[in-house]
Amino acid sequence: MAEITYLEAIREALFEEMERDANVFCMGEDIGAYGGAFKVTEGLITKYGEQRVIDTPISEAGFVGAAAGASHMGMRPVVEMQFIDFISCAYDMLTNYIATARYRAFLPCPLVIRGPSGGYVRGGPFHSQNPEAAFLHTPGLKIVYPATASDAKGLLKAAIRDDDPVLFFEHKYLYRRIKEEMPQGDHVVPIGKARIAREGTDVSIITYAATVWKALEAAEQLQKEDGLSVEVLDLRTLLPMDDEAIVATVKKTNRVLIVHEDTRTGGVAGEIAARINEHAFEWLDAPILRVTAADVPLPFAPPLEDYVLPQVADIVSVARRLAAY
Amino acid sequence: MAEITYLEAIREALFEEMERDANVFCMGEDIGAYGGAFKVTEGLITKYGEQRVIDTPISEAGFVGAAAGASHMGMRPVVEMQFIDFISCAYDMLTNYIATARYRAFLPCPLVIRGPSGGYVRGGPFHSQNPEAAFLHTPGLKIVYPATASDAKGLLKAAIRDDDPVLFFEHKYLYRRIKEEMPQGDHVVPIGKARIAREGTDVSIITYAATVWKALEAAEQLQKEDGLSVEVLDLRTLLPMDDEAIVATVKKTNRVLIVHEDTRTGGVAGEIAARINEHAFEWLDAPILRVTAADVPLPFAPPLEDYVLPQVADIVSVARRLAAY
Amino acid sequence: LYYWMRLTRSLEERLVNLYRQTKVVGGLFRSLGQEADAVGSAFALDRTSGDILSPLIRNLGSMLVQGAQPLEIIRQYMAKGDSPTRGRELNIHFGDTVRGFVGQISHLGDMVPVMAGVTLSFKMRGEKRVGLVYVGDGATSTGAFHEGINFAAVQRCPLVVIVENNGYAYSTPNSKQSAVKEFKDKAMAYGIPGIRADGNDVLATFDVTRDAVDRARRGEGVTLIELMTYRRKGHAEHDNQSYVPAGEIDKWEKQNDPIDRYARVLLEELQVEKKELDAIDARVSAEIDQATDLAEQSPAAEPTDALVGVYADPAVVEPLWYRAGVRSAVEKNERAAGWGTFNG
Amino acid sequence: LYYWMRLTRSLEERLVNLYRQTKVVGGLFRSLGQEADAVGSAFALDRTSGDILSPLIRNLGSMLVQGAQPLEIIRQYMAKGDSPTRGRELNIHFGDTVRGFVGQISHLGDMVPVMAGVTLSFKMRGEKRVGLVYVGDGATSTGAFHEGINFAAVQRCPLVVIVENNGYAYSTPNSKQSAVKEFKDKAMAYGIPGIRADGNDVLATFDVTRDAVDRARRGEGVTLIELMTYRRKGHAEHDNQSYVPAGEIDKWEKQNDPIDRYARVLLEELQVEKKELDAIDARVSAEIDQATDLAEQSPAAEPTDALVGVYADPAVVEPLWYRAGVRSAVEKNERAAGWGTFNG
Ligand SMILES: Cc1ncc(C[n+]2csc(CCOP(=O)(O)OP(=O)(O)O)c2C)c(N)n1
Ligand SMILES: Cc1ncc(C[n+]2csc(CCOP(=O)(O)OP(=O)(O)O)c2C)c(N)n1
Ligand SMILES: [Mg+2]
Ligand SMILES: [Mg+2]
Repeated sequence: MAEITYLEAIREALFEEMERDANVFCMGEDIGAYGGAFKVTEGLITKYGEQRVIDTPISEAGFVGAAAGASHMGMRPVVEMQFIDFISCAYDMLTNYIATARYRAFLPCPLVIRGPSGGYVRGGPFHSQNPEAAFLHTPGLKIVYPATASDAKGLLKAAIRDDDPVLFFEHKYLYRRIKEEMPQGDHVVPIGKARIAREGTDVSIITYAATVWKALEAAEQLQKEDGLSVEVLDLRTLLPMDDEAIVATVKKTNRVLIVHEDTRTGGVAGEIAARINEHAFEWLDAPILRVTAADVPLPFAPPLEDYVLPQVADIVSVARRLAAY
Repeated sequence: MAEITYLEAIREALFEEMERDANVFCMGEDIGAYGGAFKVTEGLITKYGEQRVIDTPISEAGFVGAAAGASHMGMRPVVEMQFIDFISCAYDMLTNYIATARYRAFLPCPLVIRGPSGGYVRGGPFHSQNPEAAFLHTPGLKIVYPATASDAKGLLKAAIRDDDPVLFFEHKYLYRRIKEEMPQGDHVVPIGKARIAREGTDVSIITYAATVWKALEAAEQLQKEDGLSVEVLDLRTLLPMDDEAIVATVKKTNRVLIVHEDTRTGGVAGEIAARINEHAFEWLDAPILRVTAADVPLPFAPPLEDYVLPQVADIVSVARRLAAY
Repeated sequence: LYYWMRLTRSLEERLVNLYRQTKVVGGLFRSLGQEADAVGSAFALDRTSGDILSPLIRNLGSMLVQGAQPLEIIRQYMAKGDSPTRGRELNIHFGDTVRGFVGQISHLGDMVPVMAGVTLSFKMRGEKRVGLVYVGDGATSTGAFHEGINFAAVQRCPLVVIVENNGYAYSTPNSKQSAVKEFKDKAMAYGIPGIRADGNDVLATFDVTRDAVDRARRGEGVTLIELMTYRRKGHAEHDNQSYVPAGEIDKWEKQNDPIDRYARVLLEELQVEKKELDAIDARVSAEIDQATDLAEQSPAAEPTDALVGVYADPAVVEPLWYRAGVRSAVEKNERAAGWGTFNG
Repeated sequence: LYYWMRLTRSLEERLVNLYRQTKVVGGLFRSLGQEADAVGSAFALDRTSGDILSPLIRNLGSMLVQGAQPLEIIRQYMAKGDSPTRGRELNIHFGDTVRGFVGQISHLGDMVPVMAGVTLSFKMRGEKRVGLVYVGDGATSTGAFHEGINFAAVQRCPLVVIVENNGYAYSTPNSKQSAVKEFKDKAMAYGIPGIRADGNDVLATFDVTRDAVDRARRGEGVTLIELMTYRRKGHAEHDNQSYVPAGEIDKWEKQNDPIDRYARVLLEELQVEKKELDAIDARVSAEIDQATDLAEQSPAAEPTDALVGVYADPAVVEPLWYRAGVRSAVEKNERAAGWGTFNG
């Protein structure tokens, strides 16, 4: 089979799931005839028609709420945010209505919210956001943020089949930058399981999404220049978090660097650090360190964006310090 | 001077600030003639009139946005959420518009969003929330959550005078439960400074809001029953966080317990744990532990709510383990 | 209809008693004077077609019509372990899509998009079912109301939107809520019909709703109905209504009580005999007495049940590691914090 | 008026050139065919009274009228360090309350509540100033639009709301955005006047806006104006408009270009001489040439400036501890990710 991009992998998952289950349908702005701002849903409407590929008004709370209502009735809506930044408009609906529906009212809510996320693309403060931390403390939601094309496909299929509401963040920097051959057959990747992206013994880098690639690049450089063996753990799912995988890598290397693209304060790294403390403190030979974005709204101009976001050089330099600790 | 409650202290701050500065005005649902759901704004309209004490439609995004607009023009709006749970409806406005206004457009945004927060009052899932973690990762906002009546007054006055947007969370469990004499004169407590609520040498409890009182109760019990000397640090401001005070208590006791009422995963404790790791890892003689709510929407029935929220007994038992580590 | 209205009122009166005995946990919300709008509109749905409504806090009557039981209601208000939400949610915040009502959340307006989606699914599947969603005058100001009704209008969902205009949102009069004279005009913003009717006339309410329901069932889309009524009690029991002009409540009570009005119609126009109504009243009383007795015997909620059912998978959240067992720090019949009357 | 319209169009054309030379960072948004609605409406404000408007992405013309300089615009698009936002924000997302325009954010609808508040402050202080906020047909579907306009209507804020009906929201035609026939009817939901006018007729646009502005200044509250126009280019430069029916764009270009129309009025009705218009065109060209030259010489943004001004206090965010110095990983003139045409 030919290699396909991260974006094509997502599209493939949509086609396969719509084919498999007549209850699956898509909603979002400009996803029909236009195929979506990034063309992820291109071709869906031709195959499945306007009934199952719905162009919505500009009403994120409205159509996310509608997805919830439809999902109570047994449908499986897949909702696109044109940019994930606009998910903030549906914040109430997601955290109050959807996340609690099963718990407080025994209403099933199998839906997926997906959309282009993340920076490194000169999108400016409102087209580059990483919203995972805003939802991490909402029990009832699941959060997925894949880094590879096959994970994107397999996890989206899992998300659509999942009986709980899943936020599925797609990194737009990766959309067309990475390619991979898809596994044969019905490729489903389980939600809640991390993946070792690179094995190593000296330092662990725990990360997810685009910074997995930055970490891999740094690991390569550290191997070459310092002879350091760096393990890279790609979380893939942020909620629920794979404690087992985290603890395993900590016990193996005893040195942890957490990398994320989101701003530092209140980012996901904090939660990971707390869990490592609780579960594997005795195995730590050095402080858990973080490489993250600086605590500012993400600026637009290339020199500014590059300065604010984590870069390979940052990872290399902090990993070196950790190894030397 | 007579002792006044936490709620009265907040009211006093509003009166004093409206008196001091004609640009200060209040907005919110039912805050005028009715005096607000909890009567915090009682009497304000009689003194300052409908122009400066505005009853709004049920439109949290609308009037929070309006507060932003007015604040650009030099006003200093103080906005009440009837319950802080409804702040989620203004999430986009707060995180995207308000938090970034100064950075991206050099627009001053001196406003305060305040409202009754927190549980322990049989409020159920939508009248008990602790929203601090949802905003902690938004640079541009400040977050205050006082535990005492004098801090409530002094910090609210500071928040109103602050040139940045401040989220001011009031714990409704404390509204009428605690009393205190107010310091004389123009009592202003600086934003960004923690407070040692109790000195101690064996274990540090880092917390804020209602759980400060739970921690103090636990400390008392540990002193009596175990002879343990527990230090309680009341953060008061969550953003910016007082790293200095946190590091100081860690260096003093070498054992840290973080307590918060919010759900565990993605709560503020994670950020604190990460910072301690970065700044004071070598001083830790035991893992940083957390006592928090369980990861569920807060249920309503007393046995359920009590089971989910952190209780004194939890703090005592975890602190004991820490001390024995 | 008379039965449902009477049941609504008497059940709420019983709840007031229980509230005064501090057996109710949380606030108590009344629909006194609004029973006709709730009951009449819900009655216009077809319970054999699988129609679904989404009630608000003043729609106890609508839920009863759809099959909610007094026993369930009382258990909910008493936060019992065998209440429909097993103690997770308050008062009438519960639902059952089989009987045809959805559990609301507190955030006003949110149920409009949700019901847009419920009815979208009817349309997508070609089912001849209809949805009905209630909002208050106050809730029309929410963004969720706007986005939901607009979405439903564009999609021509089989949805009826009822704006219960009871004059107030908590203490806020309509004049501070909106500059419109009639809320029915809000329909104009969505290209759908807007109709106003007397919500204290149960038959008029039924008629106008039935027309809109039929229209929806025929695939002709959304209708907005404004029902004129009046909230004779405060927002909740603790609210003393000091903001209401003197005499206003009295006037509505004396001249425009929906049950009185319907009883008069029954007795004077439809030749129903007084004793038939008395018999209904007696039946209602007996049902409520029985429900109360049962509810009082219901067990409290089970603490560890708090960990069940946040997700389909995992079905149970792991307990916090430091929790040896189950603690019960609750005193029996502890009075919960009344909002605004909190005296902790 | 002719000058502003011409300036808008020519400036955008220059930006297209720069975009093709990959000197523009990010997307490029055009208002081709909509210059009259932007310019005519902004012109109705009083720049000596401190009136303020809030532009959207197609309101370059409105900003120019309020005093935004071509040099600022070009620097913004090139993400220069001396651009009005010093490289923090894209394209025309910048403001200056002194000259009278506010910096927008991307989230549609949000500027409506903000402008409600700006104008509320005018009212509270007894200032005779007026605010004007633009929304697209698409943005009327947002909750923020609804909440903001309703709030302003209740408060009788001196605000004019202009709905620029250009037929599309990105690829979405009006029929999928709303079931209304005319967006002006949305005014009915707020108890305010709603007026429709020809947005490609700059004088009609000016007149209708001026009336609404006067009304606002007299303290009579909010007016909603729907301006009929047409977006002849795609949502942004990358959009190939495949969703537009054949011939539609052509028809608008040939029969309803706002600049052509106004030029004809000037030449035929107002006896302006052709050479006067040519002189304006020449002046516009010269201004743009000069601005381009200057902008090209502007420095790139300074990396550490990213840490300045998130808060009033602290004024500078501390740098990340592991950042030894400033790094510049950017290649010169790197083409930013075009949305939808991203070829990394
Ligand atoms: C989004 C939101 N904001 C605020 C509240 C608090 N609140 C609860 S009921 C209420 C008044 C509701 O008035 P209305 O919609 O007219 O309904 P009524 O009580 O009159 O039936 C308010 C403000 C809420 N529940 N949701
Ligand atoms: C809340 C929100 N959702 C989605 C978007 C993405 N988006 C940007 S422009 C646009 C279309 C806007 O259409 P319209 O309001 O008609 O303005 P026009 O571009 O036609 O002038 C969309 C959907 C956004 N900016 N904000
Ligand atoms: Mg009402
Ligand atoms: Mg448009």
